[in-house]
Amino acid sequence: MSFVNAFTIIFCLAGAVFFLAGTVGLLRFPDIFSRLHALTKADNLGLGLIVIGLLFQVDSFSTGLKMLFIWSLALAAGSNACYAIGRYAFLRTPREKTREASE
Amino acid sequence: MIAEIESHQIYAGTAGILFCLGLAGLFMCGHFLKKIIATKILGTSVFLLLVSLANRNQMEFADPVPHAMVITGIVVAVSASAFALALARRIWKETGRSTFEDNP
Amino acid sequence: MTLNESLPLIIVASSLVPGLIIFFLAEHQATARTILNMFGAVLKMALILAVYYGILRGNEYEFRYDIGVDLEFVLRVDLLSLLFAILSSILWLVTTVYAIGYLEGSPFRRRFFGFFSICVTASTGIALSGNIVTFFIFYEFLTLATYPLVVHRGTEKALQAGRTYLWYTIGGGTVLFVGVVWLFVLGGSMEFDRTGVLAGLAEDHSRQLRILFWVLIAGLGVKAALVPLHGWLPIAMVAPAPVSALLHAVAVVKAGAFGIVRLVYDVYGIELADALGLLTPLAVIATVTIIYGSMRALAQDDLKRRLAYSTVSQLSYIALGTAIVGVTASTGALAHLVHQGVMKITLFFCAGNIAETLGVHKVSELNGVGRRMPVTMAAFTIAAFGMIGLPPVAGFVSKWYLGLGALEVGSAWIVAVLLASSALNASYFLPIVYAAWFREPDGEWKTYRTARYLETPWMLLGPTVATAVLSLAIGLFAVTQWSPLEMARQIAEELYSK
Amino acid sequence: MTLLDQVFDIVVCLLLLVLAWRTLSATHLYQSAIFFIAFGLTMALAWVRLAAPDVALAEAAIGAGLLGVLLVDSLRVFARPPETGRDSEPNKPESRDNDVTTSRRRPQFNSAVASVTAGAGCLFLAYVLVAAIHDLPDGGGLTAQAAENLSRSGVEHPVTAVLLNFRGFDTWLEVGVLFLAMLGIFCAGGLVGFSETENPDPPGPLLSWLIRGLAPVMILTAAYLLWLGKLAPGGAFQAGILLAAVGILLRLAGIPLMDRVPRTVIKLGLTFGFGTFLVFGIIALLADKAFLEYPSEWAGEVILLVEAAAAISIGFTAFAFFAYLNSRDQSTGNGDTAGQPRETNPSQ
Amino acid sequence: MNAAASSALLAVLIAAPVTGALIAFLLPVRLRATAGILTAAATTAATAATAWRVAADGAHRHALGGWGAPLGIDLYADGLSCVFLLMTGIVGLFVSVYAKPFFAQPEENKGATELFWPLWLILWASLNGMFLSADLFNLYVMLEVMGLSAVALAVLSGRPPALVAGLRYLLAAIAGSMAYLMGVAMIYGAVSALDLQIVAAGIEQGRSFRVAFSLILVGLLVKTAVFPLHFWLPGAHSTAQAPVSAILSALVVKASFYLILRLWVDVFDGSVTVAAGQALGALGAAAIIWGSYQALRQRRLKLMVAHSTVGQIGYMFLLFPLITVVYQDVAEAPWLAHAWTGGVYQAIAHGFAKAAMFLAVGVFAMAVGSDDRDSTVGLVGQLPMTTFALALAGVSLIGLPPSGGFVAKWMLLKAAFTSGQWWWAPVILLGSFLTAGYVFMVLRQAFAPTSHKIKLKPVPRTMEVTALVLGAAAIIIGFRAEEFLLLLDVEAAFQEPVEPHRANDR
Repeated sequence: MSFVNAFTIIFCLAGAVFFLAGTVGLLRFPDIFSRLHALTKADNLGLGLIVIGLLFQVDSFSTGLKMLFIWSLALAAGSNACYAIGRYAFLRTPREKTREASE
Repeated sequence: MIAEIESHQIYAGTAGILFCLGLAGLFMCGHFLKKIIATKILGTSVFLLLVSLANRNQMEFADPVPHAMVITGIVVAVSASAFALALARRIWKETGRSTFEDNP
Repeated sequence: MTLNESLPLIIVASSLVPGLIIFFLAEHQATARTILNMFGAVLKMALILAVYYGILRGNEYEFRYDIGVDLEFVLRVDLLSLLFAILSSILWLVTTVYAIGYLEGSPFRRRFFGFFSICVTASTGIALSGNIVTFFIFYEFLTLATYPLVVHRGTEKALQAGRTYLWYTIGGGTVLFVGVVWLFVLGGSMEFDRTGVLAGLAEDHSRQLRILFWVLIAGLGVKAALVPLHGWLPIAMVAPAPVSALLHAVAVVKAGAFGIVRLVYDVYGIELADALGLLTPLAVIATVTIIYGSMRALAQDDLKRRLAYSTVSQLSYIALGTAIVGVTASTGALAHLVHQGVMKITLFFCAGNIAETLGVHKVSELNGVGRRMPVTMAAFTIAAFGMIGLPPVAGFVSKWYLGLGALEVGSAWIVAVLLASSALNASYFLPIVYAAWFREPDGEWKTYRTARYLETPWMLLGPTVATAVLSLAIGLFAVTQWSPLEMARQIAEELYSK
Repeated sequence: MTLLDQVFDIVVCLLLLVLAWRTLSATHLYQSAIFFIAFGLTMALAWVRLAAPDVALAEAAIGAGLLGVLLVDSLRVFARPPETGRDSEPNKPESRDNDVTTSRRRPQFNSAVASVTAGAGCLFLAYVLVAAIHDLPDGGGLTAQAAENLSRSGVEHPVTAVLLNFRGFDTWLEVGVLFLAMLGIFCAGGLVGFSETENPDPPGPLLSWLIRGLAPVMILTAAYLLWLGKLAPGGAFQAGILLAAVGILLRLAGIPLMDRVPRTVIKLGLTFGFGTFLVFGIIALLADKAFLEYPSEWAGEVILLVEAAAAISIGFTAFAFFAYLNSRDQSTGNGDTAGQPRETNPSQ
Repeated sequence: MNAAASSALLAVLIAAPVTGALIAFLLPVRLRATAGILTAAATTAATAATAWRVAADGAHRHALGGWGAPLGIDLYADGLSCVFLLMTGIVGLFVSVYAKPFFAQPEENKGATELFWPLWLILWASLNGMFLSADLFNLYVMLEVMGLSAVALAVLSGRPPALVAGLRYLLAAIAGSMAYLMGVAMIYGAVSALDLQIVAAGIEQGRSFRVAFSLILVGLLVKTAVFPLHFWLPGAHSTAQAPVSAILSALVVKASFYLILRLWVDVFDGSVTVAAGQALGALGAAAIIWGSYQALRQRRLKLMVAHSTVGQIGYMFLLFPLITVVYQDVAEAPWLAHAWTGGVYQAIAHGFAKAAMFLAVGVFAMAVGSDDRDSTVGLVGQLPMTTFALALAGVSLIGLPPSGGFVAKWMLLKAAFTSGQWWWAPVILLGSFLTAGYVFMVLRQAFAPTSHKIKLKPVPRTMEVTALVLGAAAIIIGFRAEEFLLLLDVEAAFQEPVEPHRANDR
């Protein structure tokens, strides 16, 4: 088991753990804002780890670049989606509920 | 036991089941949107069958004809669904009916 | 296309073309319409006489046109078709004159005369058709053409009559369609001049041929007004007088009778029909119709309905005649085809005159009408005597030959039927004659149509007198070389010599 | 076929079936829309497993993407009841098609019996179908013929060769279907025109910043995908839909785009792809060749040209789908838009 | 014309209408009608030329894109396709002439009616494509193009009932094509070819082939609106505008019938069983009875004519039981020629008659304002030509001589008798009896003179003339069937025996 494979396995496993955490957060957290929080944070990090893990397996430099590019796109898209949903939810919930949530 | 089931047979079988699911959905669901989704599932199942039958024997590259057919099929199916969607929205706006039965 | 080939087509077209042109004329162009009609009628008669002369000298007239896989449109002139063609062309001329007078100033005349000439085309087509397919095409064509005439008045009653007329004729047409196709399947295109075809199949298909015969009779029976299928005829009397005169006394009803004659003589052949034992049941049906028609005529108070029922009974004489094997009986039947037409059209003209001038429709109101309209009633009396079968008028001749034929073949019961029906005819015609001449008119006559010297406009009176004189002449000069009887005998002899 | 592959395939198939079932049986429309998008993405995954990258791209872009957007947008329409003010209550005699057969509906026999019989019917059909598929003889596919003709087709990637050269007629008709769908949507929409978006709340600053930054990148990627089609999975359809995505995102970011475009340009945009194919076809016919037959020596260039035209036209039409449906609907009454002032009528 | 040029004609048949459609779409609205009619004339001329060439020197084949059969797509024109092409040409030309004044009327010009011409010409191209294409998947795309443009045309007026009926039609059309495509997918999986002839060679007996073919058949039956699957037709055809419903009823329904016939005889003649033929015949019989009976009960004219379409389609399906019999060679089954010509002739005669009837009803509806049956009382006085057209069309539908319908029914009846399957005869007759019922019901209304003269909206004369010409066409083809039969015999499929595999047990 060469060093590279071991390195990939470790990082991919770490990534998988973060994904798992994100999903558990999604199921367990009470309201929409905390779920959003869990999902975007954990999944983006998990994806980053997996991408780094796989960078070593890649055969050509351009594919590696492409994977990093995909990761950055995913980051941008994820955060924007979270912002949009959060904003939509915020505008919809009545006044006192948000105050009580912010205490 | 699992070993000798080829992967294409799994997908071909799923295609058959999906086809019946789509057909049932088309006749059972009342709402226009659901019927349109059902037609898209019907289409997807047919394309799944096409491609899964195609890669039964891998030569230097998979049989391109089914792939081309499926791409064409997807675009045709989506255009038809878009048109159906436009019709359904217009019917809802004009008459408030979202199903074919008379009581809206 | 030699002249001989195109002549039959021109004869049929001679009434179709004027008809179509009339459709495109405007409603007010009455004179143009009359000229067209007259020209068409005269042309047709002249052509038919020329062809008659040609046939006597023995040359052939046949027009053949291929429609589809094995469908052939054939027009052929033989003596039998000539008999019917002459009848319909003469009576068409006479009735056109009558109709022009009768419909003076009424609406929708363009539509009337257009469909009128198309009907005559259809009946001429039936006369000249050379095979079963052409016969069927014109037979159905006649249904389509007569429907607008029956509903011409447009009253609710007319529409109702139209609907019943349609149900009967379309029903009959469909049944005939099955019969014709079945016949076609068995015997190929049944050309009328080659009758032996079915005889060949007699051994193994006898059951099928019997069933087929009765299917065809059912199809033709609707128009020939055989008993169970005659319902439409009295109801269709609601049509204007010229229509009921020409169509329901001559064209439509005769088409059915002519069909039965073709069926028995040319399609099956008299020997095969006799061998299969089809003739006696046919004779029985004809007898039932004769008796039933006369009985119902007795009970009718409305003059035209009484004449209608008398037509139902008189027509079956022809069927009865064909059902008797023998030259004399056949001659009697074929002669009756013409005689009955001429006499019946006179009666309908008279009924039309009385209705049009005095507004009288009921038999009970006819007392003393002879004084008011002597000429019409004279014609009526002549025709009535003919119907009963008294000697000088044509009716007697055909009944005489029918009786003679029946005796030849030894079925005395047919003679008894003839006598009984004559008695019944007398019982429903003579009271009218008696009431008209010998009874005092009860109250003043209201007159609707007057003419300077005559009792009714000449256009109405002329044709009535003409047909009355014709029926008298046919009776008197039956023996001469040019009479319908002579023609009938030639056809019958030719039939039995084949 | 390692064990892991099979397990993965079975999981994907089960996921597909569950998602399809949930989409159809979801109580709330919103749920079924989201399940549908999930179903589309899983489908893309299945295509990858079946070694069909082109199809995966198409499915993800068009199936889950475009149709998903249209579906979610339609939810906005179906969520809001139609204004009752309009004189189109359903039981107006003229509006009810008094077809004697359908108006007197059979009383709804209770749904339990219906669903049971339907279910049994479907199961039986499923069994028959799967059994029939199972013992289909192996036809071997047309790979051999495709391989030997590939060199003459002017492109290296077999799927693009089949799509644009061997079966170019199908692809032409397919671009025609897109054009036809747009005409149909004009008919259904009552031909009022494109106007600004109907989205209730204005987009946030973050979203518009992202989209402005992303747009040029996406256009570049679309061009790259188009060029890539010659030698690897890619091509007109995927590039076209990417262009449409740019348009949709811009529209969501509050730039309606469409109402500033003059009507003739819209019409040209819609017919550009379909027309170019046709023009090449007619040229071939005039040059005594078969319809849509490219001259073999520079077939590659012609294909690229045609593919570019098709990509632009597909992108424009797909975007028009969304823009037209998304635009505020000024048609009032039942379709009598003749009364409407037709300021920007797309097909005048 | 040398062989290459005449085979190029086939491609012209599809390219010409599409070019016309695109030009019409790009032109301003008032020029579209003229462009449309010019394209219609050009396409009809091309169709006539193709039919002439095929009749002269046999079937033509055009390899699209220059590639051969297995890989590329072929257009193939033999006698059968030329006959349907000619019908589409003639009916299409006259409907186009009718449509120009029709859409000029203000009250018919609501909604998106200026899109009529592009949509109609694309539909025409897809119809020609259906009759020419010899590739299973290409036929699927043609079916979709036809379905989409037909629905778009049906919802042109924008009225709610049209929209609902249009959606129902669209969903049925999509479901039908998907079932068809499923069958094609299975066929391709097994035979790995899409060209009809190669597939026909590769088909063997087997349960999966029969399942595939029944899927294709059910899909196409939905699109042809045969009895149990006809739920979408009456609504769609009656709510559409007059020229559109004429196109739908006369042409669109025929395309999928043609495809069933083509597949049944050319491709799947091996795996077709006598029972399947009888089943299709039974469906046809049920369609005849049900459609005609429903037509009798309708209050509105357009609905009545739409239901009559359902009925008349049934006649065409009587063809299948008659040609699917176990026999060795043509000589042994002489009635095949009759059955084959009868069924196809019925389709052609119905095309003309139904188009004429819908156009005539359109004129009535425009003149009176509503197409309710009682509102057409006494119209013969003011609209003689249209009533005459309706009468001619009615005569052909009933099958009274001397019309095309009569020749068709004659041949079907003759085939039914000679082949011993006599039980189709009463169905044919009951159908024509019921048809006579509703045709004369309308005519009786038109002929009944009324006291008051209802004020009619003036209807442009060209509309009446086109209806009359189409009605006359339905009658004229009754006179001259000879050339039609010669054209139909070119590579006639029924020459070689259609013998379903003898052992029906497998």
